[in-house]
Amino acid sequence: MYVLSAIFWLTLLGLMLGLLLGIAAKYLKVESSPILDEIESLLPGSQCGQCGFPGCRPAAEALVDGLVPATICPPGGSALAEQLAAMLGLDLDLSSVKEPELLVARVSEDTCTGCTRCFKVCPTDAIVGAPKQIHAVVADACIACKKCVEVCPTECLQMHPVEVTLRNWRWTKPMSQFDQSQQGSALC
Amino acid sequence: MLDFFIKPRVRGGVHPEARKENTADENIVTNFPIPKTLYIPLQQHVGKPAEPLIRVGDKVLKGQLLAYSQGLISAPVHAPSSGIILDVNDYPAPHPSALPIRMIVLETDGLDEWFTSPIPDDPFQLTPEDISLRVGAAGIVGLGGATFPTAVKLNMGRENQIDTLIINGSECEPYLSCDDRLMQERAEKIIDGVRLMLHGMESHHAVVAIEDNKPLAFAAMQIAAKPYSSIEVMQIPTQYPMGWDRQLIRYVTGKEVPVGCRSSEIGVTIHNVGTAHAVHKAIRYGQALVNRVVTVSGGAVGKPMNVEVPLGTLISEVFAFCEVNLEDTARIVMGGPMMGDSLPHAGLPTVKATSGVLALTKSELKSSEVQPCIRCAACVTVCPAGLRPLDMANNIRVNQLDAAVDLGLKDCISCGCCSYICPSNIPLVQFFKYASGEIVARQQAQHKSEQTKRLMDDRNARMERIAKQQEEDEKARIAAKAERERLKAEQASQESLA
Amino acid sequence: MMVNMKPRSGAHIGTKANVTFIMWQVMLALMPATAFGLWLFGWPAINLFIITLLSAVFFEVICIQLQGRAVKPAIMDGSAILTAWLLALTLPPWAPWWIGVVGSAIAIILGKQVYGGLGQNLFNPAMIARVALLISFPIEMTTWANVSPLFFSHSPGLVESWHITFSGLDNIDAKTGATVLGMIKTEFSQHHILSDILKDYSGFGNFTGWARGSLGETSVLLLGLGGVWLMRQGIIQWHIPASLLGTVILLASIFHLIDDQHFMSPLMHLSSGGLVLVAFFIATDYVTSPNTPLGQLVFGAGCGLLIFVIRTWGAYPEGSGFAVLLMNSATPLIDYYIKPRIYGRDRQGKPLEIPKS
Amino acid sequence: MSEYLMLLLGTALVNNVVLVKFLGLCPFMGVSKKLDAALSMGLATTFVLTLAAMTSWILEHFVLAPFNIQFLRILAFILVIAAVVQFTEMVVRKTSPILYQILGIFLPLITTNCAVLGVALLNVQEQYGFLQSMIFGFGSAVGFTLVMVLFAGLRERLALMAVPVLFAGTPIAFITAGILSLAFMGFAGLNTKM
Repeated sequence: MYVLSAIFWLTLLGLMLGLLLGIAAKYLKVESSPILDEIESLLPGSQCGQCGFPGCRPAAEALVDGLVPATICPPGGSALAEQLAAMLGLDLDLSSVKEPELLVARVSEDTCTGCTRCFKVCPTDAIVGAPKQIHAVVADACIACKKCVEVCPTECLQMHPVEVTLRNWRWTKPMSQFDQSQQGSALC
Repeated sequence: MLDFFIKPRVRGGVHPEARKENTADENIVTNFPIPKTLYIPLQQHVGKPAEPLIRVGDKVLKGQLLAYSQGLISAPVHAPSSGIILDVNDYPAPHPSALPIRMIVLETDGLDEWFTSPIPDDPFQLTPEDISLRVGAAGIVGLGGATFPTAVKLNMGRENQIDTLIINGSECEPYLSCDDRLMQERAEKIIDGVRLMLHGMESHHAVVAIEDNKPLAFAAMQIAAKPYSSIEVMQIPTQYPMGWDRQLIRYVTGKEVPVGCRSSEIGVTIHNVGTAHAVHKAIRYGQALVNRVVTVSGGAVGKPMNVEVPLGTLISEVFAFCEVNLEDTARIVMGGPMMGDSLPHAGLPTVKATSGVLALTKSELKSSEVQPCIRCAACVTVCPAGLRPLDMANNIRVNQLDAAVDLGLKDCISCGCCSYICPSNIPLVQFFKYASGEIVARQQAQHKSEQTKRLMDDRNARMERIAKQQEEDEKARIAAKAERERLKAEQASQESLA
Repeated sequence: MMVNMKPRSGAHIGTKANVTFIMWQVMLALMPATAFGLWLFGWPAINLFIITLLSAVFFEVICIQLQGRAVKPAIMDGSAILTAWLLALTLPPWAPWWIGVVGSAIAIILGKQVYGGLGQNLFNPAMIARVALLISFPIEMTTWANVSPLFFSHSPGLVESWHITFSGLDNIDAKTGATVLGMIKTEFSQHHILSDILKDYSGFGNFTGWARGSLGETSVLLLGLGGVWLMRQGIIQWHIPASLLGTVILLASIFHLIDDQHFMSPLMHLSSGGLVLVAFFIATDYVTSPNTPLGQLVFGAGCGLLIFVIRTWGAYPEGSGFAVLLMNSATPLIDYYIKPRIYGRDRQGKPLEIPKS
Repeated sequence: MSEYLMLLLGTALVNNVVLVKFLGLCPFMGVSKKLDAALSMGLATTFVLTLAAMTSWILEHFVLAPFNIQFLRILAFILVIAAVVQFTEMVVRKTSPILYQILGIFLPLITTNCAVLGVALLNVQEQYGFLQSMIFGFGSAVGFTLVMVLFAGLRERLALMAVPVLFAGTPIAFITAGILSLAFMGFAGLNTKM
């Protein structure tokens, strides 16, 4: 006998709670998660593919689904990784992140034949120059994607580290006591 | 005991040994031989560098304009001595990295002949605007070390009526005594400069603040200021960094300068004693800022002294004059030992901001053997800005720069108190300078990535437009071809009919 | 011309004090109370003290070598010795040797090296060890030896002390008894009232230290002197000791006024158990106490409150170990909420408004 | 009145639900990385736990007992707790999406949080009255939040330290939790008669 009342009460309870939740869901409607496009706007958007995804949008989707760590985007460096980790609440280990070494393409004037192949392929129009004339790279616009170096027939386009001037000179990070004592390592 | 409640409490600060005695007792040495060549940087002030108007080979007189100021905040540069312009090129700058910046090289002819400029008979008849014009034309900048163009400050002072002008005679850095000697020997000139500045800013009350470890200077300034009721001379407690402008403003006027706004917006302006002296020389005698008093001191200096040196003199020459023993100089510091920059070698020129050049021996320096932070929080107690250096440094060590900014990294004045007091010798100020530099670099990278994204979108849009254009041309061509064939077919059919 | 020097920033000069100097200063302050304690409880106490110190240094050396760090500087900064010293002061004087070794192991390995060495630990290592020992070995940790000073007739000689330290006490009841706190706790559970419990209690004896108790915490007088000297040297601030002792005295006097038969007087609280040792030397440990003076006041008050609550209503007679650990766990929170006001900003960190002059 | 206060104090400190009864450990370890996340998780759990304690008492006394179908107790309790959690999740998602993103998987996990079900069952076992069981639920939730916030403060400081690689991350968190429970044993036996 009590089996019947058990079944009856459980179904009644389930129904009543379901009804309550249905009403509550109506009042607390929330549209789709806006996080996805926010993440995508954070990524550099250069579709460079260094993260293993065909573009920034798929990388953003993978990030939101939590399939990849916050350090998947090498050009973003540790700054972007920090932002992504803060946004998604992922934990962050910055040991593997290598600061993107600032590079800039430069044309060596003596070997440039003006074949215009490089500025057709440059994604940010950083290379200027008319056909048959010597070309030049606008340093500020170059994002070091290396596409022009591959396509240049006379190898005159090479990547050079950004030259340090008084304006962009930075204090180095002091070595904390752990790195120092790591140096004088064991048994001394 | 009573003044514990009357005087506003000064927060934080340290008491380093003054070590001023070996330079504060002799007069300022004025017979410094004119060096053969002078290296005059175009950027000796806060703001845009000056633009040279002379050419190589020109003959110039002492005090003649070499480079004019450009933009709103800038300052001109004048010839420290008469001679011929050798070169306008990049030379190592007086900076820890000694990276090159543009300089004018002047080969002196030894005559030291002044460039004559009109002298007003009674400067107080001049209009305030005229005074700040003359101060600006003389290339005067804050000589306390901040090097902010003085004329701009005077103009800002006039805009939001200043009720107190504070003259900073605290000179709280150890070793330095140039302001002290200046006040003892040239008090009337300084007071006259202060009156001129008051006139230039249309304000009526000035306070000269002098630390109570300089009684002679205090006495001299009091005598000089007695006839003028608008100038008051007061003693302030000796505690580094009493010379920090916001600390001084809170102590003298009780007002606190909110973050992000200039002190003139709350009716207070601060000028260094040396600046007042330079204003006096500029207005009274039309002499531009061409030389300044520099303290040369430190363990490795044979004859420590205050010497009046033409701007642009190489530090190596000043060291030679003061018989500095370079072998046991462990570190060369420009400015005071607390906030000054270490220089890699002595072949760098002195500039308007050089209040002192120190040759410190190993024993005087803080030991660089770093031990782990034991959270003793001495740095929190001494920080005058009320920050928590140990937490900020811990965050910066694990690259959490935003957390460091939330803790107040942007309000750090890098006064050096925390590094001074730290028992584990942790280079805290270098952590904060690294972090601020890194944040600026990241902002620039962020800005660059936004710009490149814009460039990429424009290029893609252009590529699509070109592709669409080609498609239409293609279609048009096909249509035209089809049209021609149809016409030919019609003609052929008409011919076959006919 | 000298070779180019590396750019260095910040203050080029500095104070001469360094970590080692601070550690040795604290040990110096502990010297009088320790010497008195060792003299008071004779050779077994000295053996225990030496064993604890040596095993602590031994464990520290092993851990540092495991981490591949330089051994010499880490040992020289004296933090391992200081931790072991403080731990030894809180152990029963005639405890067996393995209590000292296990205590040092917990303090150094679990308390400090696991977190990464000096300055990284979250809890006071000495207190972790004491609390762990108290909970896991209740008998050994509560056998309080009678006062038997060195070279007195009835106190054990050198050989006999080795026997006590290495193979345990034989006739326990003759040589040991309960401390004041322990006795009161058991009497209260049998509903006796305070006046007849304390018939033969001598206030002066407890104050000077002539009473049963841990190795170094009996002499309130010497500990107090050491603490005040440390304060004058500027090694510790007055905030934590003052607020801790003040809270205990305040609470004790309030409750003593309400019902003096069931609550000890403030003076008795002060001169019994490890209160003064904790107040001056353990609660003021830099690493695990808050940074700001106000935070330190809150920390001290918290410790005082918890010590009083555990002593009066808790199961353990001496609550200072637990109190310090609990407040150590609250230190990050205290530092998060109690912070100095930045110049030019209000308490919440927003820039001040420009005063409309 | 002091009897209820003693009960509240007893459940929050003396037999703390996380550190003494070892219930609700997964959110305790999972969400305590950030202080604000831990605080909001604590508040969410307090809301759920108090509500669940009340509804489970009502369910027990008006449905299960009269029809003596007590064997359904756990099933019914879980059903109610799930409903309350779902409701809380909707509220949190509506009020602050960022918090919703940070709490993430741990918000629905409150349903399976053994502390919530544990407290409900303990209420029944101790035969507490309605008010008592509510205070018991609220007390244990306050204890949970207190310990969560303390532990989050500790872990935020841990994140800044150079912990040896062997212990970095979760191992050091477990050790710290162990020491924290060691400290909470000081409250053991705080006999509740004043």
